[in-house]
Parts: sequence; C-alpha cells; structure tokens
Amino acid sequence: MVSLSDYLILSAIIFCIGLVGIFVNRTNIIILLMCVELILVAVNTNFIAFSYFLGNEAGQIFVFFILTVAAAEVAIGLAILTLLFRNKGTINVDVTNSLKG
Amino acid sequence: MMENIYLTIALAPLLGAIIAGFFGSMLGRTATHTITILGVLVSTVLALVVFNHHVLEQGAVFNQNLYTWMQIGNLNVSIGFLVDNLTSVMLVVVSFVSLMVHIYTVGYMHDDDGYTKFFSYISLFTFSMFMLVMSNNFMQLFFGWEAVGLVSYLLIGFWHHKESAVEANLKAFIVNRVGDFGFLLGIGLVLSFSGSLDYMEVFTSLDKVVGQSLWGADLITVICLLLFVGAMGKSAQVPLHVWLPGSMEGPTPISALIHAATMVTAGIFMVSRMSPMFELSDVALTVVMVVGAITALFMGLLGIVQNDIKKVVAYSTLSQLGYMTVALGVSAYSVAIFHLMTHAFFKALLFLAAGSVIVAMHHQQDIRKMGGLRKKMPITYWTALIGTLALIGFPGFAGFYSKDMIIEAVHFSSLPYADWVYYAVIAGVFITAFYSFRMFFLVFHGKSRVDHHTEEHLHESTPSITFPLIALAIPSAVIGYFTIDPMLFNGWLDNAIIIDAAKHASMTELSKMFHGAAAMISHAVFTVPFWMMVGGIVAAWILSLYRTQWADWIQKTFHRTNYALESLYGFDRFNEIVFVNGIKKLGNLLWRVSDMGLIDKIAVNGSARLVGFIGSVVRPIQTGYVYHYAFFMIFSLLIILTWVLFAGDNPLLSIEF
Amino acid sequence: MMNTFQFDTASLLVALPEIFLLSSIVVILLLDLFLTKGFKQVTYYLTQASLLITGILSYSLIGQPETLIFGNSFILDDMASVFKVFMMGAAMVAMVYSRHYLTQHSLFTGEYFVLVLLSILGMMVMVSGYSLLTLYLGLEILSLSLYTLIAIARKRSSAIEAALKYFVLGAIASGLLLYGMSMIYGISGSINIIDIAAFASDSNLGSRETLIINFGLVFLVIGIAFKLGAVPFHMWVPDVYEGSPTSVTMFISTVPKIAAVAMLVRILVDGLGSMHAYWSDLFMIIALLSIALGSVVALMQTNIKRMFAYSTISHVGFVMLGFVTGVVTGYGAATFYILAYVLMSLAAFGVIILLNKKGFEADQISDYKGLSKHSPWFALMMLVVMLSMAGVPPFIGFYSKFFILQQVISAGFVTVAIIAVVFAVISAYYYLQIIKSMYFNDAEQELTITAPMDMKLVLSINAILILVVGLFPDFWMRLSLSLF
Amino acid sequence: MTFDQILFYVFSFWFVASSLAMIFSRNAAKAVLFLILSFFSAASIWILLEAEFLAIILILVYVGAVMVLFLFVIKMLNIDKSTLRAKFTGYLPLGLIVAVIIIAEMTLVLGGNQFGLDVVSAPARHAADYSNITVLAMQLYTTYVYPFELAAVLLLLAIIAAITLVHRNDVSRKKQSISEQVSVQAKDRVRLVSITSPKKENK
Amino acid sequence: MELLSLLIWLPILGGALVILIGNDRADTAKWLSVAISVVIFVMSLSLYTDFDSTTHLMQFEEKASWISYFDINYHIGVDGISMPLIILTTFSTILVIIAGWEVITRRTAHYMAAFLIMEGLIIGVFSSLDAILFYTFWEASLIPMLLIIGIWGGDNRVYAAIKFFLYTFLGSVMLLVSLIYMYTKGGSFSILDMHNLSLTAAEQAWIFWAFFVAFAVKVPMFPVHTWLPDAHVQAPTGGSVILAAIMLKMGGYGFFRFSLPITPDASLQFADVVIALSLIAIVYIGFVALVQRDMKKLIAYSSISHMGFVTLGVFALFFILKMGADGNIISINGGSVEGALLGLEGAMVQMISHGFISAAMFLVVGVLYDRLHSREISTYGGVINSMPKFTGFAVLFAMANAGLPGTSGFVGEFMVILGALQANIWYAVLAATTLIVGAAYTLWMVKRVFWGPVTNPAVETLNDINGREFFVLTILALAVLIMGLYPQPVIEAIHSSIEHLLNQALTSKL
Repeated sequence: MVSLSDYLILSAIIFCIGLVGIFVNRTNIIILLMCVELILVAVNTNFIAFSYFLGNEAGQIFVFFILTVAAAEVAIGLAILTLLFRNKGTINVDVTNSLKG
Repeated sequence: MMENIYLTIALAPLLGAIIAGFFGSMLGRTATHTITILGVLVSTVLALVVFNHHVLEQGAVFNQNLYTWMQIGNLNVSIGFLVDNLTSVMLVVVSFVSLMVHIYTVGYMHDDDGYTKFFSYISLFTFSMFMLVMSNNFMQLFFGWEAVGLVSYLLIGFWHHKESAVEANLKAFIVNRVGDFGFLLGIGLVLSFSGSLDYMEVFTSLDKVVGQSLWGADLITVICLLLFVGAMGKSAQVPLHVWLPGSMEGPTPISALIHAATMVTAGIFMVSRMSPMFELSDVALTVVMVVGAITALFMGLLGIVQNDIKKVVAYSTLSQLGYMTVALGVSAYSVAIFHLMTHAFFKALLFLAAGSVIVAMHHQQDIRKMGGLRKKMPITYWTALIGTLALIGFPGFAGFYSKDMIIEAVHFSSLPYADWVYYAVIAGVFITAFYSFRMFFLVFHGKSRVDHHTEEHLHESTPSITFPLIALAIPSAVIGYFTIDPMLFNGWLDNAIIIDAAKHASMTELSKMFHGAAAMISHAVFTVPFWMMVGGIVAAWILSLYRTQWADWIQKTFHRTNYALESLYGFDRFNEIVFVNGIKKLGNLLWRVSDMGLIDKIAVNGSARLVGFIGSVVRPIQTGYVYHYAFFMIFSLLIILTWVLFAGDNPLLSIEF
Repeated sequence: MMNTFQFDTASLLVALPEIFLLSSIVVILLLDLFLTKGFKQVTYYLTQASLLITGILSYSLIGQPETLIFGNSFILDDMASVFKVFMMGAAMVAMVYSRHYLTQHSLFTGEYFVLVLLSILGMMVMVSGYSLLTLYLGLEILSLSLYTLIAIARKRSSAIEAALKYFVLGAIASGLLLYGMSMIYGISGSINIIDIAAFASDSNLGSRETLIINFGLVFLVIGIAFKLGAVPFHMWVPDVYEGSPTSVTMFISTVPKIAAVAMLVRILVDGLGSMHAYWSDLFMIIALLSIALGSVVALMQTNIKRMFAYSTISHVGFVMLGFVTGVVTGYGAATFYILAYVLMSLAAFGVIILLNKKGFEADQISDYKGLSKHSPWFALMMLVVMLSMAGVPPFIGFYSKFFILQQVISAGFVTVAIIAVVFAVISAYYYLQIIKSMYFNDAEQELTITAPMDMKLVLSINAILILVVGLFPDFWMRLSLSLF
Repeated sequence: MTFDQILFYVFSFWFVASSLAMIFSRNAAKAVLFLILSFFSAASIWILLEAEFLAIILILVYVGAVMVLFLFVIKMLNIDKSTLRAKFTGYLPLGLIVAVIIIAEMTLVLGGNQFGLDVVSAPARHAADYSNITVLAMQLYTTYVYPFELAAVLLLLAIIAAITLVHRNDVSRKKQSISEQVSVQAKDRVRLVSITSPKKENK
Repeated sequence: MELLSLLIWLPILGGALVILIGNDRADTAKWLSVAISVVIFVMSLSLYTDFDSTTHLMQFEEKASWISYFDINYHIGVDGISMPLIILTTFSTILVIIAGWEVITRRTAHYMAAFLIMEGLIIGVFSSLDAILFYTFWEASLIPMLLIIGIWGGDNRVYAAIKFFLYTFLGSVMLLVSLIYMYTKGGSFSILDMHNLSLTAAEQAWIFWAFFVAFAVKVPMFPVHTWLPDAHVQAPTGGSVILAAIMLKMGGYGFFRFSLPITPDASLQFADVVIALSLIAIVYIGFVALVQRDMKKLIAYSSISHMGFVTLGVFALFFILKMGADGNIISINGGSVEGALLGLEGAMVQMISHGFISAAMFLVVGVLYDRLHSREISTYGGVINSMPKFTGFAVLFAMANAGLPGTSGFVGEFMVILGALQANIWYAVLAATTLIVGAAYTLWMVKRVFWGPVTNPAVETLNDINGREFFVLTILALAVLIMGLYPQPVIEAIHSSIEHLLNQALTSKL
C-alpha cells in the first residue's frame, strides 16, 4: 500500500520544485505563473491525500475552491502580464527592476 | 548705636559708588566726586570713632549678624560684623588712605573720560575692603576678598584701550583665583571640621581639629597652608606675585590704594585674623615665614633693575609684603599689622608722589628720562623723600620701627630656617635702600634728562594732588613713633590676636628688648640694619649720580645676573609657556581630539553613521528583481524551518542517522 | 447527511453587512455602466453611502453574542464588528482622499470603486472568517482586488511592475499559507477554527501532533507575515508602496492591515492560541527584525512613499510584539496599535495626496520643502503625523507604542522592549527629515493645493484626531482590550 | 510492490520529471506543455486517492481552459521565441541546495514516523457505487454554501479585473456616432504608403 | 481649574491663540505673548507666596483620572524642588519673548507661540506627579525646541536640531522603559508610589542607568554632552536661553525626583561613577571651553561645566552620610548632615542660578549677534568703546559665570564645593579648579570681546543697548545679584523637601 507519507513527500517535492522554479527562472514571467500553479497543485495533492486518509471530504472541498481561486488568479495574472508587455515590450524578468532599494 | 556706625561705615562708600556708577554721567564730575569723597569722609570719621571706642576706650568686641545669608540645618551662614581692635585699626588705615586717594583722584584723573566711573570703582572698593575687614565669618571674608579682586580687576583694566592693561587685569584676576582656590578649600576644611564658618565658633572648636591629619600632615597645617595660599595670591607672595607688577597698568591712585596700601595687605590681615589657627601649626608658620623671606629678598632685587617709576615702587611693595609675611611667620602678627599700617601710609605716599611726577611728566614713567625734578616740584620732592626714608627704615620714620621690629622678631624666632630668613631680611634692607634711593636720585636729582617739550610744561601738581601727599607724609613720618608701643606691646591688638607665647617667643622677647620709641632711634646706629641701609643709600648715590658708568660696568660684568633680574627670574615666561600656552594646548587637544573627535565624531556621529552604513548595506538587498525576492523568502523559509525543527529550547526533531 | 444540515435564514442577519455590501457592489457595478461621463461622481457617492451603511450595520451588531453560522465558518463577535466599523471608517476617509488623487491623475473610473468595495468585502470575510477556507477565500478576494487596483494605472509602468511583483510574491505566500493549512487540516482533521482550537488545546497532544502543527505553523506564520509585510517577507512592501498610485498605496497601507491582524488573530490566537509558546519565539524574531530593518533602511530613502513602506514594516514589528506577549491584553495592545497606525497612515498619505496635482506626485521628501511657509496648517498636520509616528507624546503614536511596550515588559521581555525603543529612536530620524523639509528648508518650487474642501476638512479632522485620541486614549485602549 | 505502488511511483515519476522539465524549459510554450503533463500525472494520483471529481476538474478546467489561456497569451504576445536565452547563472546551485535541504527537512517531518502506514492506515476503498461527485455536491451546497458564494464573488472579481485591466480603450461603452460616419472622407480612411523594396535585412 | 493647571494650560492655549493671530499681525502677537507670559509669571509667584516651606509634602495638588486602564492620572503638584524651577521657567519665558521682540522678523507669531507652548509643557514637567504625565510633557517639550532651533537657527541649524532631538529622545526612551518596568512591578505610575516601590539591587541598577541616560543627556553630563554646543550655537538667542536656563534643569530635576528616591541603593552604588563624570565635566569641559572661538560655544561648554556641580552636589551625599542599622543617619569620615544638605541644596541653587546666568550670557551674546551677525570672538574687541552700558552688564554676568561672590553663581558653587569636600577632599579640589578655569575662560572671552583696542571698524559703529535690551538685562542682573546676596529665601523654600529627599536617598530599599 502507498502510505500517506509517500503522497505527502511527493507533494513536498513538487512544492519545492515550484518554489525553486520561481527564482531559478530568469527568462520570463509567464513561467513564474506556471510555477505558482505547480505549488497549488502540490498543496492540492496534500489536501486530497489527507482527505482520503482521514475519510473526510473537507480537504476535497478545499481543493475545489483552491482550483477556483487559481483560475481567477491566472486570469488576473495574465492580465497584468499583458499590461507589462504593453508597457515594456517584453516580459523578461530582468526588466522589472525599476523599483528597488 | 555702634551697630549703626559700623553699618554706616560700610554703606556710605557703597552708596557713593552706586550714585557715582549709575548717575555719575547725569550728575557731572563735581557732584560725583563730592558725593563719593563725602561718603568716604563719613567712613573715615566714623572709623576714627570706632577706633576710639574700641582701641582707646577698650570697648567690647562687637560680633553680630546682620542677616542670615543661608541656614542649612544647624549651619548658619550670615552677613555680620566682627569689630575688634584689629578691625578698628584696619578701618582707620583703609578709610584714611582711601580718602586721600579719593581727593588725589580729583586732580590726577582730571582729564580722563572715565572720571565718574573711576570714583564709583574706588568707592566700591572701599566698601568691599570694609566688608572684608569687618567680616565675622569666612564666607563674608571670601565675599570681600573676591569683591576687592573684582574692583582691582576693573581698575587695572581701567584704560581698557591699552592691550597691556587688559592683559594685566586678566592676569591679576586669574592669579588671584589660584590663591582663592586654596583659600576656598581651606574654608571648606574649616567648615567640614568645625561645622561652622563663624570665626568665633571656629576658633572655639579648634580643639576638635587638633590631632587630625589629612594628606599625611596635621589637618590644621593643611588648613592653614590652604588659607595661606589665598593670602599668597592676594598679598602677592612668590610665586603668585606675578600679577602685582602688571597691575601698575592701572591709574596711579589705585596703585596706591589697592595695590600698595590696602587690598594687597588683605592676606596679611587674614593671617593675623586667623592667628589662633596658625599658632597651632609650626609647619605652616615656617612656610609662611620662608615664603615671606623669599618674596622680601628676591622681589626687592628686581626693584633694582626696574626703570619704570611705578614698577620700582611696585617691587618695593612686593618686598615689603614679604616683610610682613615674615612677621606673620614668626608669630609677630601685631608687628605685621604695624608694618601694614606704616607701609600703607608711606607706600600710598610714594605711589601718589610717583603719580604726581607722572602727571607732570605727561605720563612718562621711565626714570631714565627724568632727573632734576627737585626744583620744579618741591612738594612732591619733599613728600617723596619722607616716603622713601620711611620705606627704607630711616630711624625715626614710620618704616623704621616696623621694619626693625620685624628683623628683631625674626632674630628671636625659634622656627627652623629662621636664621636664614634673618639674613635675608637684613640683606633686604640694603636692597630696599638701594633701589629706593636709586629711583629717588634719578628722578629728583642730577641733570635733567627730560625731553624739551615736557620740560617747558613741568610744574608742581595741583592742590588736590599735593594735599594728599602732605596728608600722608605726616603719618609716614611720625605714626611709627606714636603707635609702636601701644600697638605692639600695650595690647591694642590683644583681643584679636592670639599667640602661643610658649612656643613662639618672638613677641615676648621683643617686649623685653623694647624700651620705648625714642630709645630705638638712639640705639639704631648700633644695629646692622642701619648700616645696611646707609650702605644702600651710598651705593645708590654712587651708581646713579656720582659714577653712573660704574653701573653700566656692573651690568655688563654681571650680565647673567642682570639678565635673570631683568627677565624677572623668568616667572612670566614660565607661566606663559607652561600655564597659558600649555593649558591652551591642552584645551585644544581635549576639544579637538577628545570632544570633537572621539566623542562627537566617532561615538556620536559615528554611531549615527554606522546606522546609516548598515542601512546602505541592507538596502541593496532590495534589488528590484522579483526572483531575488522569492529567493529571499524561500531562504528565510529554510532558516525558519530549520530553526523551528532543530533549534530552540526543545527541538521538535533530532537528527538520527 | 442531508438531515444533519439545518439552515436558518434568520441567521443570515448576522451577515447582513456583508450581504448588503455585496448587493451594493452589484448595483454600483451595473449602475456605473449606464452613467455618462458627467455623472461619474455618482459612483463615488454611492460607494461612500454603501460604506457608511455597511458601517452602521456592523455597528449595530456590536454587542451581539458570539454567533457562528454557515457551518461554523463565519463568526460574528465584537472583534469582527468593531474591526468592520473601523475598516468602513478608514475606507471612507481613504475614498475622500482617493477621489482627489484620481481626479488629478485621470484615473477616476467606476471600476476603481467597485474593486475597492470588493476588496473590503474580502477583508470583511477575513475578519469574520472562522474556517481556514473562508479565511483563504477572503484573503484571495482582497489580494486579487489589490493587484488589480495597483495595475489600474495601466499606463504607468512602475504601477504594473509593482502589481506584478505583488502578484508573484503574493501567490507564493498564498501557496505557503495553503501548505500550512493543509498540514493543520491533515493533523486535526478539520478546517474549522473551532475544531482546530479544540484539537490543539487538547492536553494529550502527542509529540507527533505537536510536530505537525508546528510544521504547519511555520508556513502559516510566513503567510501571515507576508500579508503584514514583516521581515523577512517584506520585500514586496517598498516596491508596491512606491509603484502604486498613491491612493492605492494609502489604501494598502491602512485597511488591509486591520484585516491581516484579524486573520492573525483568527488563526494564531483563536485557532492555535494554545500553541503560543511555539509561535511566539518566531514572532519575536520576526517582529524585532521588522522593527530594525524598517527603521534602518528607511533612513536612506528619498521617496516618501518608499520611506513610509519601511516605516510600515517597522510599525508592523510593533504590532507583532503585542502578539508575542501571549496574553489577552497584549493582543489588545496590538489592536490598539494597528488602529492607531491606520489613523496615522491615513493622515500621512492624506497630506501627500493633498499636494498632488496633475503630473506632480509629491512623493519625494524634497517636494515638501517650505510647506510650512506656504501652508502652515497642513504642515502642522503633517508635523503631528510624523511626530506621532515617531512615538512622541502627546500623540496617539506614543500611547500605542507605550501600550505595546508595557505589555512586552510585563511579559518579561525587557531587553526586547529596549531594542524596540532604540530602533524607534532611529526611526525618528527619518520622520524628522520630513519635518526638516517642511519647516527648516525653503521652498524650491511653487506649492499649490487644489484639493476640494471636503478633503481638507477630513484631513484636518483626521490629524486632529491623532492628537485628541492621544490626549484621551483611555476609551480606545479599553475598546481594544474588550475585543479579546 | 503492489499495483497501487507501481502506479503511484510511475505517476510520481512523471509528475516530478515533467515539473522539473517545466521549470528548466527554455521555451514558454514547451513549459506549458510540460505543465499539462504534470497535471495529468497529478490527476492520476488524485484518482488513486479516490478524488475522481477533482481529478476530472483538474483536466477539464485546468488543462482544458487555464492552460489554453496560458498558451493563448504566449502566442498572442509572441514571447515563446523572444526569450530563448535562459539564464540560470549562479543561482541554480544555490537554489538547488536550498531546495534539497527544504525537501530533506520536509521529508523528515512527513516521513514514516509521522505518516507511515503503521501510524495512519489506509482506509478501505469505497464501494463501487460510491459517488465522489454526490458527496462533494451535498457538502458544497449545504455546509460550504458560504465559501461557494465567495467563490462566485471571486470569479466576478476576476472578470471585472481582467476586463478593467486589459480592455484597450476606455471601459466606457462604444457608441455609434452617425454624424461621424456620414461626414467621413476618403483620406480619413485610406492612407497611401510608399513602399520601398525590402532589403535583405530580415533574413 | 486650579493654579497649577492654569500655569500649564494657559500658556499652551495662549500659544495656540498666538498662532491663530498669525505672522501677518506680528505686533498683536507679540503684545499678546508678552501679556500672557507676564500674567503667567505673576500667577506663578503665588506658588512661592502661598508655599508652605515647612513641609515636604506636595502642595497645590490636583488629581484627575486620565488613562484609567493603567491608573494613570492627571496628577500634579509641587514641592520645594519643583516650585523654584517653575518660577524660573515663567521668569525666563518673559525674558525670551521680550528678547525676541525686534530680532525675530520671520514668522514672529510662531516664534512667540513656540515659547509659550514650551513654557506650559515645561511647567508640566516640573509639576507632574504621574510618571506618564511627566514623560508626556518631557517629550513634548522637545517639539517646540526642535522647531525653534530648526526654523530660527543659524546656518547649521538642521544638523543641530536633529542632533538635539535624537540625542535627547534616545535618552528618554530608556526612561520610559524603566517607568513601565516599575509599573509592572508596583502597579502604579504615580511617582510618589514609585518612591516607595521596593526594588532589588539588580533592578535598581538597571533602572538607575536608564534614568541616568535620560537625565545625563539632558543635563548634559560628560560624555553625552556633545549635542549641547551644537544646539546652543545654532539656536536663536531665545532658544539658547530656554535651553540653558530651563531645559538643562529638567535633567537635574530628574535626578532629584527620580534617581535618588527611586533607586537609592543603586545611586549609592554608582555615586562614584556619577561624581567622576561630574568632575570630568567640571575640569575637562572647562579646558575645552577655554579654547573656544565661538562665544556661544564657549558659554555652552561653560554650561556643561556648571551643570557638573549639580550632579556632583547631588551624589556627594552618599560619601557623607549613610543610614545606620537602627534607622539613624550616621556620618562617614566625619561628614555632617549639613554637608550633605549643602551638596543637595547647592545643586538646587546652582540650577536656579545657572538659569539666570546662562540666560544672561546668551542674551549678551545675542545682543552682539543681532548687531554684527557673528559669534566669533575674533570679530569683536573693544566693544566697551561703543557699548559701555552693555559692557557693564556683560562684565557683571561674566563675573557671575566665574562664580564671583555676591552673584548667584557663587552660591551654588560655594555650597557644592563645601559639601563635596565633606565627601572627599579631592572632589572639592577638582571642583574648585573651576574657580581658576571658569574665571579664565569667561574673562579671557570678556577681554577679547569687550576690552582692548578696537580692531574691527564695525565694532566702532555699534549702538549701545536699547531700552528693551536694557530692561531684560537689568532684570537678570537684579536676579543674579539678589540671589547672590540673599539666597536664604530660596534655600528656606527648598529645605524641607531636600531634607526629605536626603532621607529617601539614604533609606535602603533592599
């Protein structure tokens, strides 16, 4: 049988990949958004695994809402991204450092 | 009744000073000097009344407080008067000389812009001096002590446009402050051990002090020495004498009043007043005596090489103050007071005479440019002669008695070093005679070296100048004869001065030897001092009139000695280099290096800058790159996670392999 | 399962403020579509009106007994109601100021107000949220509205950059928060605060449970710290403050802070209060770091908004110190502090906005040179605000710091208090910089104030309140304490 | 190794591998495709956990809508080619170290001691007639009706936000201006452009 | 409202009123300000006339609940320690308002208002009997001073103002922490309750140093004095006057009101350190003052040196007396109760006297600065030629600064030296060096500025003081002289309170 621990470790790994993806990636911002999605999927996996092993649906319900939020978030994220592109002509991460210090 | 008299004595000059000071310009010159002279005149008359009451009629000692200056617990510090015979004598001397100087000023300062101000100052001085001598406690003594110092400061710098004058007054004040430093500590010790500042209470509780020690010496010795430091400052004893010659920058009347007759003798007065304390410490007395002897001898020597008429008199004052101090040292307090009194008259006289010359010479003070003034200024000449004779102790004149008594007193003293001191004071007689007559001859005798222009206008001074000369010449000549007996041996000062006759036998011996004033004169020719004096006069005659080239030869041959004398033994240079410049350098060092550098720049602004520096180091972490921010967050997550899991008081996990 | 669920429509009354606000949002959204250009102000007034009514509704609920509805995911207690009232008040003031800014910079659109109202709705959800899920949803409603509000100045690349940074980092923070929530859920088996609290305060908690709760706590604390803008999760704060349109900066720095504190209270105090010993150490470090970094880095700023960002970080540190104490009065002190901070922050940004005009943001410290000469009254107001922020009596900023320090010291953390006050002194330096500009320097440029009367009036009252509440802080202290 | 485990490890492998591929991908479009792959793997694992509904949602909504949106934006902005120069300089090793340590620590916490089968036993599989959808739906419309409403608000917000931000012109309505249409001139509508022959610069 | 409340709030409200009148109507503002300050002064005199000097208990007490949660009260009252300082405050305020009459042409009303408000706040400091009320006034009084230096100051005013503020702010936050600590221990913010609060030795040590930082900065003591020269030099004349005359006294007051009664054992333990710092201040700062080229800086340093006497006088008592086991005071190496009282009361007198003298000295410099706009000593020389009346005043105040008997400057120094001597003769020896050094720096400055030949042609054209300046300086001269000639009224007024304080300081809390 697959233990809860296995699921949790899997999601931990995915979670960390998502986190690392955000700062090792310097090409473009859209990949940052994807990394965020990855993080959320990892969290969702956590919830579902707990839900399964606890025999309690609350976790699944939570995931349902996380998916909703993630979709809304993507919409707004992409909108901002588009605006950035319009303003700067690029979405390279390196150009977004006019605010600093 | 008497209380009001005492009060009037003190306040009359103060009133005059206030009126002259604040309304002088309104009232005009005549009104001003009239009022101030009247004020002092009142004091003088009343001082004579007081003298009569206390000294002649043996009135009871008056000791009473006027008002409470400060009351702390059981400690009462008041303003009050102690009037006994010592005070009475001082009152007379001070008021009389002051009165003369007031009158003299009318003529002397005639052309000066600060005429009214000057009167205000000297009246204020008179008041301060009265407060000093009439004080019944240490606080008020210090009060008067400093007040006379203040007026002295103002008057030395009276001609404030002269750089030398304002330098001299600063120097005078600060050197006096060095003395006061010791004086105040002495007062503090007195308070601390007797619990009071009142003279009488202190004197009665002296037995508490005896036997205690401080700094490895008897407490009483320490106290006396500290008090004497104050006296050294005010009475210009070596090495605190440096201010007095400089004080000659002031107008001559105040040189006479303050820097010869009265203020500088405050130290002598104070030590006499403290005689019950000084009597308890042989060490202190020895120090007093030795310091006095050094001053008497070496300051006299300096008089020889001076060419400024006032400076010569000033050094003679120093020397005479030394004599008085020597007298104090050998417990001959009454002799010191006696010399103080005679000195006040003849030295004031000499100064005023010098002033008369100076006025006539249009403020030329160099005796090398005078000569043959005898004919032009007869009154000045004769009065100056009396003064000079009194100064050198020519038999019969006032100074003769007092100085002779001092020399004899030293002779009888059993203190250590008394023999050396004896030789010193004897030598001093020669020196005094020499420089006094050198000056006298150079000014009044010989060929005139006066420049042509001045020569034409040379004439005797106005009556307001000559009157005081005459008025002072009389006591200078005769006062010694009349007062030596009652003052020294018939108990005029007995209720103020206490001598431990068993230990310090000078006075007893003196009284045994003394057979009347007239006898002293006749006896004089058999004494060493007399011949020393004659030798001095003769030497002065030879070198200044008869064979002046010998003087030059001596100067050349003993150029080292001459140099030492002309440079005043280097005291001024020493002070300049060590104290003035040294302290300035120290101050600058402390200010720039320690205060502005270490504390302000490094510690204060440095820590401010450090904060700013940290800020500027931390700030670039905020690079503006979102992946840096993310990394920072995740790195922080790592740290926190590690900390929570493995650190803390009870780690949640322990690593097992 | 169906039988176990009872739904009482009457219980909806306790959620009336939220319901009303949501309805108004929809109405305003629709109405705005049909308003021609000249009538855009109507949106503004409607917004103010709905905020006012929501506030009144919330006010009327104060004193109600604690009520849990919607399957224990919504709580009505005094803290919720009072916080809502304050949020409405602050939002109304913020809207007064915003209107001037938006008009000056041609950003006046209906959407702006709708988004603000939506974000406020999100905050209300957070304040009343009593399950991890509602808290999360409220937080997301708030965050997404804020991202949009920042980016609403579409032609300003700095605003877009700020929005993007906030978005990316906010998403990471949400992810971390969710991860923590999943752990709490996983170990306690529930997402309701009330159950979690029951679970965590069980005295028989095993070491496994403790470990997992604390593991989750790390992520929760990070998520909350991010929302509050505490070090080391503060990096978004300066950039967002600087880049955003000033009216949005003002909004971000005020009302959402109350909501963040509310979320903190719900999760860490109401839910995991029994684990206080575990999270307080973490909090203390974060708080001190915030105070220190906020104070020190702000010294170097020339942009006033950026400077306020760091100052906010520092203030948040003080708020968190209140929670370190672990006692009810400490939480009360933190609440008092955050409310005082909102008051001060509003006034500070109010002055900035007051000076705004087309093409002039008044966001450099040097822009304030000579203000005291030109406009002594508002310079005085700014002076009051700055001194209050620096913690100088008799202004409210002092009493809030005092309250916190008192709690920290009585909890035994004297050293912490000393560190905090030392940095408070350092932070005084940069507040003094503004005073310096206003009072000690002469104007380099002509300053004209074009703001409407209502804004001037509200701003004056706002600043005077800083003094008045400072002089009579007793009521507000007791109010803050009564919420716990 | 049971069948469950085999499935789990296979899907896990794909999940992790495609996630890694996604973050290291130099091409945004490819990254999206890798992400889709990892979503599929995730969905498979969720099915192992009997969360059929969510797994399907993940595929339908996420892959079907959200990922397409990503692709759409990438293509619209034409940014898949423009950022070919992927730079992982410097940070990559540090980042990996941090990641590995965090994973190690999480593994320590989440490992068998806490969540092993002996601690948390796997529940029995549901019967065949178990409907995940029904169960969720029952809860969603009763206990979780409040979050459900909030989700609606959230979506409304997303709509407003997206439109507000991306809409090109003023958000105010477009109206027909008849007078403008009537008075239009040819020169307003047609622009004559002199075209120079393209040089060989865009080869 | 009772008298004390009126004294606090009337100036503050008056200041607000003056602000409302505005800079455009400067004349009205000026007259109103001077009227208010005179009224306040006259009112404050009744503090003295109605004062019961036989008791150490607080008088004119008022108490009202303020922040009831912490039991913080609006509790004010005066005893012998605070009463003279309050009168000094009201007195000085009149002077600075008159002194700024023609000189301040920029934002006149604000200037006057700042001083009025500060007056109220400082009276609040001196009369607060609640620690938080005290702290509120204490800190709030920084604000007007900050503005006064910053707005009306010299070229480097910004640096000076900010340095002043931060320095003193840093000092006082430590005070706040310790006050709160004591509240947590004793449950009361009442200062009088704190006096009776029992504290362990370690607690006392911490609290003592926290107090020390706050008060030492204010006094200021070496080595935390460096804000003062900057602040003084840059401040306008009125600012310098208030700073020197009153604000420094707040530090000294703190030692009286807080350090000694609250932490007697720590005070005993660290008295030697404090005394060492005081003596350094007296001697070291004296030397530093000597070489100053800027008149204001010189006076500023001399202020530091003079304030050293205050702390010396306060802490000397621990080497004079101690409390025996039976509760009777016994003396250490022969000291007497009078000696300790001399130190303490001398410190009080020194504070008051320094209030007059430093005010006068700064006004004197201000008079010159108004004319030639230079504070450099070298600019001047021979001022007496063109300004004889003024020189008279200047010399008088310089003499007072040098501690000449008959002026108030003497009384405090005299008492403290005599007191310190009973503690340890070396203290007195070092302290007494001020007789020399103090005279040296003051009179050397006088010499270079007032005496001597005129070197700068501008000096010849100076006008002597006008009626306004004459009036101000005369008042101060009278104050200096009366205090110097007859200090007993002051001493009598403070005696009971000081005696009580002495008991408190000697009674161990351990």
